[in-house]
Amino acid sequence: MAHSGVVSETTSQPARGRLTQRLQQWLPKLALAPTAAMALVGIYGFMFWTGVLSFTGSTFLPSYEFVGFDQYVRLFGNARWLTACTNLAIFGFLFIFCCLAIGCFLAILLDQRIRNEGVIRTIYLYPLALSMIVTGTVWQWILNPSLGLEKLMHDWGWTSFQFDWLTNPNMVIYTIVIAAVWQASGFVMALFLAGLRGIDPAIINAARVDGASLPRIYLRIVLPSMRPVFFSSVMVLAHIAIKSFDLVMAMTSGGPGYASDLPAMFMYSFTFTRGQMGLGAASSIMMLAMLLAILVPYLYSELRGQRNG
Amino acid sequence: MKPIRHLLAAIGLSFVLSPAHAGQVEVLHWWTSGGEAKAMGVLKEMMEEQGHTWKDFAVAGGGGEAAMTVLKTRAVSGNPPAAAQIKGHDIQEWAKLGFLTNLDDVAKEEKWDQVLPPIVSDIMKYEGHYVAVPVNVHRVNWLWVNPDVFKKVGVEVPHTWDEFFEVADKIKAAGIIPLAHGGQAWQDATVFEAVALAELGPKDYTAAFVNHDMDVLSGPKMVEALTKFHKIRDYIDPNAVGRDWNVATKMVINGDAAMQIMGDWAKGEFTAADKVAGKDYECVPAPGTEGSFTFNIDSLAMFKLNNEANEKAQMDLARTILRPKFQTIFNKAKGSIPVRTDVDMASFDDCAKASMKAFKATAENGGLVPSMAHGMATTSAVQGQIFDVITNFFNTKDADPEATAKQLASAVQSAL
Amino acid sequence: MAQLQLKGIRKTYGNAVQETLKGIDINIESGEFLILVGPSGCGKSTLMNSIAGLETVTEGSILIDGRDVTHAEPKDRDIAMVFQSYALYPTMTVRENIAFGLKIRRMPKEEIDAEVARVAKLLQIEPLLDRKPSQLSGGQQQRVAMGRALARRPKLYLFDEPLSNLDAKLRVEMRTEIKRLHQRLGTTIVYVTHDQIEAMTLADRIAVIKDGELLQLGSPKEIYERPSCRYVASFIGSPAMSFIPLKVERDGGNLRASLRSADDDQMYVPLPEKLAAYEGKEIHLGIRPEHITQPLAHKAGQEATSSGKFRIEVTEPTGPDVMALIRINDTEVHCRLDPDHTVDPGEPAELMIDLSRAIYFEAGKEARIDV
Amino acid sequence: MASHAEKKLTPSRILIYATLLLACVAYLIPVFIMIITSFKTTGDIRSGNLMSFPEVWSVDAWIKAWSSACTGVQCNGVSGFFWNSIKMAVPAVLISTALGAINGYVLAKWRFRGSDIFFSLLLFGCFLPFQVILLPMAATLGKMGLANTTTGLVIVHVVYGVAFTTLFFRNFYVGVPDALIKAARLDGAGFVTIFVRILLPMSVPIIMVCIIWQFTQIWNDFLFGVVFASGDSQPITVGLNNLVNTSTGVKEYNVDMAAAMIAALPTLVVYVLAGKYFIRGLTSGAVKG
Repeated sequence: MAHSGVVSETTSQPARGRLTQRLQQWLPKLALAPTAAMALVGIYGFMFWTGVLSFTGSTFLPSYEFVGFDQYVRLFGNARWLTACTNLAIFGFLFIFCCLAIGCFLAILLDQRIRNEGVIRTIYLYPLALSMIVTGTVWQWILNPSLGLEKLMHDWGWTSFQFDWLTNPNMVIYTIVIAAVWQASGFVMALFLAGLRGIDPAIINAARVDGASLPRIYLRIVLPSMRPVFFSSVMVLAHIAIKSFDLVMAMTSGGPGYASDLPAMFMYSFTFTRGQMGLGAASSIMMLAMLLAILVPYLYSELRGQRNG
Repeated sequence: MKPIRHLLAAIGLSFVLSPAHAGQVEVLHWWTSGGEAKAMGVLKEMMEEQGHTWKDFAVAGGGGEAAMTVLKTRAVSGNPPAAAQIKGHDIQEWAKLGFLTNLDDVAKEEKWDQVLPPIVSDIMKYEGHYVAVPVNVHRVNWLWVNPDVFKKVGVEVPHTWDEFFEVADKIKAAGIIPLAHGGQAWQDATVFEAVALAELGPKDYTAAFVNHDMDVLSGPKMVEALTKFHKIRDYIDPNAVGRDWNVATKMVINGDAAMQIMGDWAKGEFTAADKVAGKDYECVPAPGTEGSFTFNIDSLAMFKLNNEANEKAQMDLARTILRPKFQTIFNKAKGSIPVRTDVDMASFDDCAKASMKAFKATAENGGLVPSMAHGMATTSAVQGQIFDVITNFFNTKDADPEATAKQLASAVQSAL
Repeated sequence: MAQLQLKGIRKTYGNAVQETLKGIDINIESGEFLILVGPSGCGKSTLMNSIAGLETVTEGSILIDGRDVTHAEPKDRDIAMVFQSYALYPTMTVRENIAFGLKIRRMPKEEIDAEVARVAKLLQIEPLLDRKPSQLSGGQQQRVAMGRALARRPKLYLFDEPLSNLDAKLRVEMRTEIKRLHQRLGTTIVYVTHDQIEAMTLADRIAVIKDGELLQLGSPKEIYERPSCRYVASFIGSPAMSFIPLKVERDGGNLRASLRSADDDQMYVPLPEKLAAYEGKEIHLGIRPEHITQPLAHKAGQEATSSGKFRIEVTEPTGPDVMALIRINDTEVHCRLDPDHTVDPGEPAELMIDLSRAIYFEAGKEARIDV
Repeated sequence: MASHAEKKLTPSRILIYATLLLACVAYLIPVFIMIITSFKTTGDIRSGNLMSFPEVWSVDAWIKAWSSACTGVQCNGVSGFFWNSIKMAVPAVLISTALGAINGYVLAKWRFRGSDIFFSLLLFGCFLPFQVILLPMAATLGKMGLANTTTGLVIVHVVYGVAFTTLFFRNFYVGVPDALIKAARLDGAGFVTIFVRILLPMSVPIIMVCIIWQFTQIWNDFLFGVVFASGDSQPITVGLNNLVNTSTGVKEYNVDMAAAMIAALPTLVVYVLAGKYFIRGLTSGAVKG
């Protein structure tokens, strides 16, 4: 049907009913009102305020002396911001890609009628329960050359083993990818597993009868039908990537130098510790712009898809 | 229902019992490492002795980054703490925005103008009125030395950078880390500041980091300073990244490393490990900075409150901080020297005595300079830009000192 | 029981350009069983929802027993509905499902119990009362859904394709059961289906809807025998009515048309005089399969019947009949043959065409020519 | 789900099992390290390595972390912070879940002109970097007189959690047949009755998902906790941070790890006990497009 709501939109004809009837009509909107108010103030009001700040020369605390696009010009002349953006691109891509690949792969394996599936699932999922602060602390410890993996290998007799990514400005961003993937890939696995369970077994059986091999069935038939799961995962992961703050803070504090800086860290440090609130606001507006670039096409396809469905 | 009634009764009772003048002081600080926390504990006890309640508001980590964020949000929400650990330029900024309260009455009563050196009291004043209380004076340009290591390797403690590199080579050859370091931006800057002070001298140091003279910032001396600074990379261990300063100090204490360039708060760590100055460890001025004193003054800024009892407590806090008794106990625990020049130094250790001597001497001869790395020299914006350039330079293997000097100048320019 | 009047019902969704309902007028008498049929997307479900009050109409009014309920809430219309998906509340037992509406209406507990018992007995679902819907078979769920509707003794029952989710055998059983219930309780029912056999067997009257328009409203017999337009004619009846193009000619005093078989054998059939206006023009002849048969003795010699030889292309035995496909005037035509009278595909057979029930359409037009 | 038919151990199945087990090890190692470290003594940590078992299993570090480790000036361990977190997380989780359920119900079953746009705009809230809102939120809470109260912190978590809970519930309710709502309306049930009597009893799986998700998010949050809570109402993450950063030279890794484990324990327990409901809930519609 073209229209999937239970109740059609209120038509132009006014209700001639009694008060209770009108109340019934208004109840749904009334029920949304608290959330609407919260979103209006807490999301859009504050966003607007930040937008305003980005056009001011605010330094230490907000001020309202307008300077036009100065802050944006400065932002893009700032080497650290460019590093942060590059890092986000590397981190975001690798993080999303690895999580999807690992999560999907493990989900398919788990879908093969595995014994003790519940236990294994829980093991994959539990890192999500940890806070990024804890994850960061532990991984910092494991990857630290003098305490962790490298020392362990040396102790075990593999003295030529070297793993110094954490202290190497060119490689440090990858250590953050490792920790982040460790934390989030189990969740992606859960999403994919949920998706796999929703697939009609008849389709797989049909493909089997047609003589397709199992890997081929997954590659050609099952995975393409998991598009919604795929999208949900990308959305969740993208938002983790863009918001990544605690993890970097706990693992590297953006170092060595500012080699592992990310936009969220940049924004935080300029707004709150550097006394350059205007610049910080400009950077957060840029972050929102990046988000929009990812989100708008998604929401568009999402909502349009549902209307058709 | 019963427990609630009990609770209400208890609350009511506590109001009745507490002395009428007693208030609450909430103090926001990031003194959470061993010596510091102990020193803060002293203040807490002294306030409680006066019948006030101490509400500890510690925000650890990041050299106060998190604490500043918290302070700003608290101030914006109209609910600042009574006192907060704010220093240097930031005091002026907060005062300018009208957040800070006037301490002139207490100051007059306690004769602060007479007992504080002008260079200290100037920082505490906004438009001639006291708005903050100095707690201590740190000397930043110290080199901490483990004498056992030097004895074992058979070298002398260095007094210039050239000597430093010579000595460091030998120590390194002996399989010991020459310089304990923590790879955090402010620690990088602390070391850089020491090198820069040695190369530039106090006058040009001030020109560069306080007055932001572009010619000095990008000049040949700065290039030389950067070159030496970069060379230090070879004498630290690769695991320095992200290491906290006190962990680095511990390496010196344990003999894993020979030296550390760090402010005298490091002494708190030595003391906490039962080490004695002059015997188990030595403090010498950082190479080439013998006649200079890079100061870092911690202070508590007092915020405007709207509760009389709490205001009273706040004034008592200000008073207590500058009393000689607290100054002595606190600074001995923290490793710094008192801000009052009239405090009896007899019970202090050798390093503190030396520091006080240097403080007084350099105040006379112009060798007393504000620490750039600790927010004494310039605004946090400029400081941040310098940090970015310095730390990136230090962490890049084949960085070009000349280009970096130019970059430094333009980075400072952009934040002005 | 109640009477239902629909007056000029129009419905346009949101900012859609197309109207979903284009002015529907139907009067349903008390105790009448009305069936709405039409292809999917024709608006019959929208009409149903509008009657129930689940959707508002853009224009027109709905009256139940003379009371205007156009803007009344669904619960104030005293209507019950049985859904295609049954829509049983999954977390409630069968008993609770049936009692839910009664509880909401604050009926005393004893009365609710009595009512549930009555309905359960009526539908023979007493053993199921304490089960959850997920523990029931499709047919059982269907009964419970009906039970829920019956429990409130509403003025009007709406059935929205209630049998579509059942397998064929169960569907026939339930069809009979619904018919029996209707006869026994004398309820007013509006019933939506796209199954024309259900429509024919159950309805007192059938409303055929297409593209939001009411094409024809009438008894099953009327709809079957006197369809108002080509669409209704083709929609009702299985296999569908065949439409044969032919040219109206005058031969002497009588109108006639020639029918040509696939083997180019030609025969002439007489046409009614009322088609005189179409002389020399092409018209379409609508004829149902049962009117093309093997020669029948009792019809032989009647004015409207004629015989000819046609090659049988395909045969489909159904048991009681054999459906066969022949070709007349290059058009495929269905006919219904006697299974005892064997014909072989590919072989010619002598067939009798009875035009007494035939209907005629202008070429390329929907409307029927009145003869 | 398909029945667990006993399958023969073919080489390919052995390979599957081996891969799965290898992944298990990879996922478990960090927590394994945390746990064994937390049971080591300080001497043990220095002499042994990352993976070596403690020579003596000691719970001292746990006791110290819970009740006597220093977090700034105070040395009362993280126990106080732990209860603060509970006081904050429980109401925040319940309120945001309840609001999400109502919103999801309206957005799925009572759509009106603009409700889709409302939903999109709300979804965007999921993705807002939270640093952006610190200052304005602080000012707003201050004006409301809720600055530095647990109530204020709860409100912040509700505001920024409701987008996710709404998403979960909406997607779940979209999967509930419309006919059910229609049937209930004909039965005379109104907006509230349908929700309470029909939909809520069916929503157990998604409620589980929401509670688990929200609890994890709120419990693990650091940023809001450090900024919007004052001294004696700070949550456990802030306590952990202060504890880790409060050290006297030697980093007491065993105490740090024990404190980290204490901080992580509630969420870990939730995942281990209720993980299957989480998966089940996801399966029942939370992830559908």
